[in-house]
Amino acid sequence: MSENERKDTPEQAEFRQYCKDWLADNAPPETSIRLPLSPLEIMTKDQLHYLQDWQRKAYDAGLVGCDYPVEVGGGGRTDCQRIANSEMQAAKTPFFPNVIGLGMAAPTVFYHAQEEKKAELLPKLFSGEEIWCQGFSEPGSGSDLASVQTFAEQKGDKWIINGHKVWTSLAHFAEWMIILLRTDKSHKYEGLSYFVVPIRSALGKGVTVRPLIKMTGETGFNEVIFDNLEVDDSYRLDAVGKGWQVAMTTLAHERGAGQLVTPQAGGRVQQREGDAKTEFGAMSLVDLAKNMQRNGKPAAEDPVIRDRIMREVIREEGFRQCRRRTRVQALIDDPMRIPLQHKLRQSEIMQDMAQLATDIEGPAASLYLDDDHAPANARWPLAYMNSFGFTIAAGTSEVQRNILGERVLGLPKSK
Amino acid sequence: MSENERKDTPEQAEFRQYCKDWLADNAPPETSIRLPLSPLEIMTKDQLHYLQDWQRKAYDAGLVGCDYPVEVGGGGRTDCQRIANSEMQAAKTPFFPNVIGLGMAAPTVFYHAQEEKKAELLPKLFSGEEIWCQGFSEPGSGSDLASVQTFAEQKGDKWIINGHKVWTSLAHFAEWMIILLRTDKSHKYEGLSYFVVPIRSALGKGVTVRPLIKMTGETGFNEVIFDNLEVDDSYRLDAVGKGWQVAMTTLAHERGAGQLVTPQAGGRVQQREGDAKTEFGAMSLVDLAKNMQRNGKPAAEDPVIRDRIMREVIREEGFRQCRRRTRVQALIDDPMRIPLQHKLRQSEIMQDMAQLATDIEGPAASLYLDDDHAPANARWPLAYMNSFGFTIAAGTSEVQRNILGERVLGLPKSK
Amino acid sequence: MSQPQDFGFGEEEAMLRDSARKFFSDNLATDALHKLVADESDPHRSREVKWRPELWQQMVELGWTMLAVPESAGGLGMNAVAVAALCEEAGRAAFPSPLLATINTTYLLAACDSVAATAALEAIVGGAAATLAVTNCAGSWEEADCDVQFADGKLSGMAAFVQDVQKADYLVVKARHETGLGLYWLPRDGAGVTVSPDAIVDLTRDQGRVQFGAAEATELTADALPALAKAMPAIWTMISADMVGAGEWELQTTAEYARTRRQFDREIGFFQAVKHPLVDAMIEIDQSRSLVYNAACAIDYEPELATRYAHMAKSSASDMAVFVSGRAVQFHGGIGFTWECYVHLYFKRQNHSAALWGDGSWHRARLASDLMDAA
Amino acid sequence: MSQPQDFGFGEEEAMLRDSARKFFSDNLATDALHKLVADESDPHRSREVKWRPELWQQMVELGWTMLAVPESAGGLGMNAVAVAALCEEAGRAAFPSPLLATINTTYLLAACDSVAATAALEAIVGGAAATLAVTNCAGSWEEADCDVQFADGKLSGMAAFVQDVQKADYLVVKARHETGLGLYWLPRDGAGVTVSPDAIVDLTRDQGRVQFGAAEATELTADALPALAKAMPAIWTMISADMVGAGEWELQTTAEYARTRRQFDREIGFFQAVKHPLVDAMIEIDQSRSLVYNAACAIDYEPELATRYAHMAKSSASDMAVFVSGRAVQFHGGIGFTWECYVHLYFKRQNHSAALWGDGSWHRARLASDLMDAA
Repeated sequence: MSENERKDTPEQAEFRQYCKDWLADNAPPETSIRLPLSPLEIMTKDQLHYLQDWQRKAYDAGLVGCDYPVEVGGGGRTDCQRIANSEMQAAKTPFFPNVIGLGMAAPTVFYHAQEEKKAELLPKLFSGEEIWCQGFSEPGSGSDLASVQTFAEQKGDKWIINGHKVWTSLAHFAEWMIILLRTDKSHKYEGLSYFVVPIRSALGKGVTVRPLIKMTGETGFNEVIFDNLEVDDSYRLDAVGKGWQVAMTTLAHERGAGQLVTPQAGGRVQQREGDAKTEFGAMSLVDLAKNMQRNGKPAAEDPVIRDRIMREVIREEGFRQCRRRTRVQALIDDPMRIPLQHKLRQSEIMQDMAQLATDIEGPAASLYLDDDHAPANARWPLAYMNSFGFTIAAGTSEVQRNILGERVLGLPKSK
Repeated sequence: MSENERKDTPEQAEFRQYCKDWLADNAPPETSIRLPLSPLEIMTKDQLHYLQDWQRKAYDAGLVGCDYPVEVGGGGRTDCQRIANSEMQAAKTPFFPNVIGLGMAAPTVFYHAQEEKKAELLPKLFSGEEIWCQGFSEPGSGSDLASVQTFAEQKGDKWIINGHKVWTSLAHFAEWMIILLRTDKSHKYEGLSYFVVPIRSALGKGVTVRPLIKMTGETGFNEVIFDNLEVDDSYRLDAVGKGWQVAMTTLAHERGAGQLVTPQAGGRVQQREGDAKTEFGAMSLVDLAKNMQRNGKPAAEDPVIRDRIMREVIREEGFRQCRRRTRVQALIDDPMRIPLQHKLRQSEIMQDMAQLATDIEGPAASLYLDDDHAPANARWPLAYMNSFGFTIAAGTSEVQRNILGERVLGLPKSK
Repeated sequence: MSQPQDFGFGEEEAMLRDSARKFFSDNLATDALHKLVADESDPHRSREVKWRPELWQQMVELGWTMLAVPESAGGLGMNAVAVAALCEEAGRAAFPSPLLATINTTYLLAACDSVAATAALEAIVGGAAATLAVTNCAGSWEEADCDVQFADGKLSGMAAFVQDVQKADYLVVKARHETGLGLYWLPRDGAGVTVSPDAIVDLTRDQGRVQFGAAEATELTADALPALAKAMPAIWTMISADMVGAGEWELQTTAEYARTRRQFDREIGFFQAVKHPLVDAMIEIDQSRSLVYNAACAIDYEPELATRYAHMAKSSASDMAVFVSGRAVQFHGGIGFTWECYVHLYFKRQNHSAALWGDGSWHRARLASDLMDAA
Repeated sequence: MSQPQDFGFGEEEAMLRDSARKFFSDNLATDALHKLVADESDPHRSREVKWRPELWQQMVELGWTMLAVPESAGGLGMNAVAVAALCEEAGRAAFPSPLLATINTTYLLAACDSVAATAALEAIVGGAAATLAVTNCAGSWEEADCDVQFADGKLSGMAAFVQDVQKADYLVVKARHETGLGLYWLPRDGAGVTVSPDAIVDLTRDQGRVQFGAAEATELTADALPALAKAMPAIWTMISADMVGAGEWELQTTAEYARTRRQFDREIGFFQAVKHPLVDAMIEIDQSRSLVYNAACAIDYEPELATRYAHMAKSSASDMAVFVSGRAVQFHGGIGFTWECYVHLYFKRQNHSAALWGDGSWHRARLASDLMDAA
C-alpha cells in the first residue's frame, strides 16, 4: 500500500500538499545521462552534477533536512521528512547523490559536533554542494569495527593521522569524511575517537584516494591512505575515547534504526532498476518471467518459477508491512526489533531476487552489460553480484544476526 | 544400485553365496507381531523375543560378528560383515534387536576390555541373548558429553556408582550398560573413566529404570538412576582417566566411522517403513504422492511437489553413492570426510523427507496412529516427530557440523 | 478504498488484545494447559475432548464470539484487526476452544447476507458455538469440492476435517444441490447427523467427520461460492493470526531456554548455530505478523485486495509455523523431544494449522494466478 | 548390466587425473589464470579470447581430446569416469580451453555412428578443436528446439550460446530438415559462417552466436534426437564434473581464508555462522561428486540408467555451484567482493555452468517424468 495513504497530522497534511505541488512543477525530467543503480555507484562528473543540481533544488524547496532545526540549515519541522520522502518516491524523482552525508554524517554531526561546526557543515551537506564519505573499514578491520588501527596522534590542538581506510564509497568526489580513529592503542573500545576530516582539499597533502575495483568490474569504492594528515581538534566529534559511542549513532541511522529519518528520493531509478526498496521489485520478476522463454514456453508458466517468484513477492510485501508496523506502537513490543532487521532483510531479499532473476533468464544470464541480447541490459547478473556488496558491507549478514540475537532476543554475545 | 553388485574377494564371494543360500532357507517369514520402526522402539516382550530368536539364528549361522576373532565368539573372517549385511538387506529380514550392543558396545569392549571379559561378554552380545544399552547422556549433559557428573568412587577393587543417566534406549530390556563415568571432579576430560555395568541383575539393588515418554507419546527411552551400585574393577575398560578416549571408539562406530562394520539386518522393516536407509525411502514419497489427492488431482501431478520429491530422491541417491565412494581409495581425499557426514546427512534427509510427506498428505497429516483414515497408518507424522530424535540424539546436527568443520576443514574449535 | 497507515489498530483493539492475553494466561497458563490436554500420552488414547467449557462460557459472555457479527444481527461488528488480535492471543495460549471455528462461521454467515443467516448469527450472539463443515473427505482446499448433497430440504453425504466439531452446537454445511453449491445450517446434534471424532496429532483441538443421513437443514444461501469468496480472506487471516501468536510463544520460550541452558561451559544461545536460526525465526514471525494485520486491515478498508493479502499472510504463516516449530524442538534438545516439555503442544498445533485452509504452496499458486495471469 | 562397486575407477584413471591436476597447476596456477583472463576489469572490455593456445596444443598431444573417441576411430576409447576425472581437474583449475566443448562433441559424434561422424572424429583425433552449435536463440534446453534449417546441403539460420566457439575449429550443428532434425559438420571458418562473440560474465570461457548463411555442411545423421539422447548423459555429467572441481577449489580456498583471517580476536572459521555453511558446502560437493562418478559409471556399464543418473548429477551440481559460490564470496568479506580476489573467477564460471545444458529444476522435472510418470 502506498505511503501517501496515511493519517497525517495537520502540519504533515499541509506539507504533503506543498510537496505534491512543488514536485508537480519541479520533479526533474528524464535525462539522457545514464544514471547508476545507486548513489554509491556514481562514476562520472556528469552523473554527479545532474544529481547535485537536483538535491540543491530539493533542499532550497525545503524537502531535504525538514526535521532538522533552522539554525543548522534544516526546515524546523516535526516528522515531515517521511512525507517529503514518500512524495518524492511517488513522483519518481532521481535519488540524492550525498547519500552518506544525509544518512550517516548528518545525524552524527548533529548529535555530536560542536555547535559552530554544525552550522558550518550541515547546510552544504543538505544542499549536496559538499559530498561526504565514511572511513570505517580497514584492510584488517571489516566486521570487527572496533579493531581499527588508523591512528591519530595529538600535537597541541592538532591531530596527525596515519593509516589506511577501504570501501569508502564516493571518496573520489568527497569534500569530507566521517572517520573512526584509534587514539589509544592500549584500549580496544575506549581507545577510539571520531572525527570529521577533509578529503578533497587535502589530496596530495596527506590524503591519497585510489579506486577499488569490484567483482563486477565497476569502480565506485575507494581506498584512502592517510600520510601525516593534520586536522584541527575542533573537527573531533564528542570526547576523546568516545569514538565508539559516536559510531553507534552513525550505525543506528545507517540501519534505519536512528532517531532522524534520512532524506531519501529516488522512485525513478529504483523503480526502473527493480530495487527491493520499491513495490516494483518483485513484480519486475513477473514481467521478466513473462518475457523470458523457458524451453519454448514463457517462464511465467513454469509452476516452480511461479512459486519462487511468489515467495519473493510475499517477502517484499512483508518487508514493507514490517516497516509500516514499526510506526504503530500498539503492534510493537521491542521498538528496535524490526528496525534492526531492516538492513539484513533488505540485502538478503535483494540477493535472492537477483539470483532468482538469473535462474529465470537461464543461459541468457551469462550475457553481460555490453551484449545487445542481454535481457534487461544484464542488470540482473549485475545486481546479483552487487548484492554481495550489500550482504557484506556495513555489517555482514552474520554480524546483523548477532546484533539481533543479542539485542532483541537477549542471547549471550558471540564475541 | 544394489550392494550385491560389487567386486568381491574370493573369500567374500564364497561367503556371499553361503549367505544367499542360508537366507533362502532361513530368512524369517512374515509375522503377525507388529514390529516397531527401529530396534530403539521395541515395546513388547513379544517383539523382543521374536527379534532375539532371529538374531540368535543369524549368529549361529555366522552372519553376525563375522569379522571378529573366533576367540571372542566372532567368525574370524576378513571384511565379510558387509557381505552378510547386504545379503540380509536384500533378503528383507527383520533387524537385530541388540543394536546398541552390536553397533557400539561390541567394538568398544573389543578394543578396550580385558581379554577374559571379551570372551565373557561378546558371544552373548552377538547372539542377542544379552541386550545392551548405553549410558552417556545426563539431564545436565547432552551435547557436551564430557560434562557428565554420574560419579564412580573407588573402594578397593570395587567402584560405587551414583547418578542419573537419560535417553538410555532398551534399558528396560538390557542386561548390560556401557557407561561413561566421572572418577575425578577436578579434570573435565581426564576425570572420566569407562565401565561396563550390570542393569537387569542389579534392578532394585542400586539400579532403577524408568521410562521416558517421547513427544510422540511412545516410550522406548528410559532414565536410569544409580544409587550406590557396586561394580567390580574388572569391568573397567582401559585405564582410569582414559574414559574419553574409550568413548571416542564408541562414537566413531556410532557415526559409521569406526574400523569395524556393524552387523546390520533389516531390509524388511526398513523397506516397509520407507526409512531413508533403504532405496525405497524417497520413492515411497512417489507412491504417497500418487495415492494422495491434492485439491482434486493426485499430488504427484503438482509440479512443486514433484520438484521437492526429486530433491529428496537425489539427496538419497547422493547419500548412497557417497557411502559407495568411501570404499574407493582413488576417489577419497580425507578418509573421515564422508563417514563423519553419515549421521548428520541421514538424520536430516529423514527429517526433510518426513516433513515433505506430511505436506503431501495435507490436512490428512493431522490424523494419528489410531485413525482408520490416516494415510500410511500415520507413519509420516510419526516419522517426522521421531526424526527430531535423530537430529538431537547422539550428537545434535549442530555438534555434527562442528566436528566436520573442525576435523575435516581444519577450522578452529567452536568450544 | 485505502488502508489507514496504522492498520486501523487503535486503543479499543489494543484493550481487547490485552484483556484476552490476560484472560488466557490467568485461566489456562501453559502448565495448566499441559495438564488439561496432555494427561494421556498413549498414542492410542481416547478421543474425548479436553477443554474447559466454563472458560468458553466466559469467553462468550465477554462477547468474543460476536466480535465479527454485524451490529444489524446484534453483534459488535468490530474490525477484522481486532478479531486478528484476539486470535493471535488464542494462538499464543494454544487455547482449546471453538473460538476460531465460531468466528470463521460468523464471517461466512455474514457473507451469506440472508434472513436465515441473520437468524443463525443471532443464535451465535445468543451464545451458541458453531463450526464449518465445508471440506470434503480428500481435504481439498478448493471451494468447489464437496461430498455433501442437498435435496428436498435434507443433507446427505460426508464432510471431513471439521474443526472442533465436538465443541460446536451448530454446523454450516456446504452441499451440492441441483443447480450448484449451497450453504446450510443445522444443529450438530440434529437427527441424521453422525459425528465421528478423528484421532489427531494436535492435542489442543478436536476434529471429526460428519455423516449426514437425510438431515434436515435450513438453507443459508443457494449460492455458496460468492459467500465463500467473501469470507475466505478472513478465515485465512485468522488462522494465520493464531499461528503468529503460537510462533511467538515458541520463539520466546526457546530464546529463554537458550539464555539459560548451558553446554560446553556456555549458554547455548552463545552459539551462532542456535542464535542465528532463532533470529531467522523472529524475522519469519515478524513478516507473518505484519502480513496478518495488513490482510485484516484490507478486509476492513480495502476488500478488493483482501484475498491477495490474505494469501500472502497464510502462505507466510504456514511456512513460518513449520520452520519455527522444528527449531523450537531442535534447540530444546533432548528435553524438547519429551512429552513433559510443553513445546510439543505448540509443535503439533502449528503443524496442524499449517495445512488447514491451504498450505503455503497452495496459497502461492493462488496468488500467482492473481498477480501473473491477469491480462 | 550392472556397475562395479568401485565405479570402474582404477589406476589408469587415477594416473590420468593426477597428471591432469599437475599439468593445470604447473602451467596455469590461479594467479597466472587471473593475470591471463582478468587483466581487463572494465565491464565494457573487448571480447577477445583470453587463453593459452600453446597449452591447448600440449593437451591435444597428451591425447585428452581423444579420450572418449572410440578406438575404431583412432581414439583411446576410455571410460567416462576417466573423462569425468579430467573434467573435474579442468574445473578445479577453471581452465580456459575448448576441452569440454571438444569432449562433448566427441560424445555426440560417436553417438551418430556414421561414416561422416567417424571422419569428423578423426579430425579431432588429428588435433582439431570442436564445439556444439545445438542451442536455439532462446537458449532452450529441449533437444527438439532449433533455429537452424538444412536444405540442399546448406545450413541457414542461427545457433546461440555456442561454448568456446572462438577457440573451436569445427562445429556440430543441429538443424531442421524436411522430415526432422539432423546433425551437421562444418569448419567454423567455412564460407557462410559468421561468429558473433557474446559479451559474457564468465572470464574463463567464450561464447557466441553463429549465423549460417547457406553454409555448406556434411550430414552426420539425419536423425539427431537418438544421437542426442545417447550423448546428453555424458554432456550433463562432464559439465557437472567441472562444477565439482571448481566447487572444491572454492571450498578449500574459503576454508583456508577462514583458518587465517581474524576478526573479533578469532579466526573467522571459529564462528559457526561461517563454519556450518562451509560444512554444508562440503556436503553438497561430496553429494555432487558421488553422483557424477555414479552417472559416468552408468554411461560405461549401465547405459539404460545413464540418463536418470546424469539428471541427478547435473541437478545436484547446478544447485551446489550457485550455493557454494555465493558462500565463497560472502565469507571472503570485503576482499571477496573485489576484482583482485580470485574467487570471482570461480563464482562467474560456476554460475555460467549452472545454467548450461539445463538448470537444477529442469533436470528434476525430467527426472520426475522418468520416475513418477512411468506406468
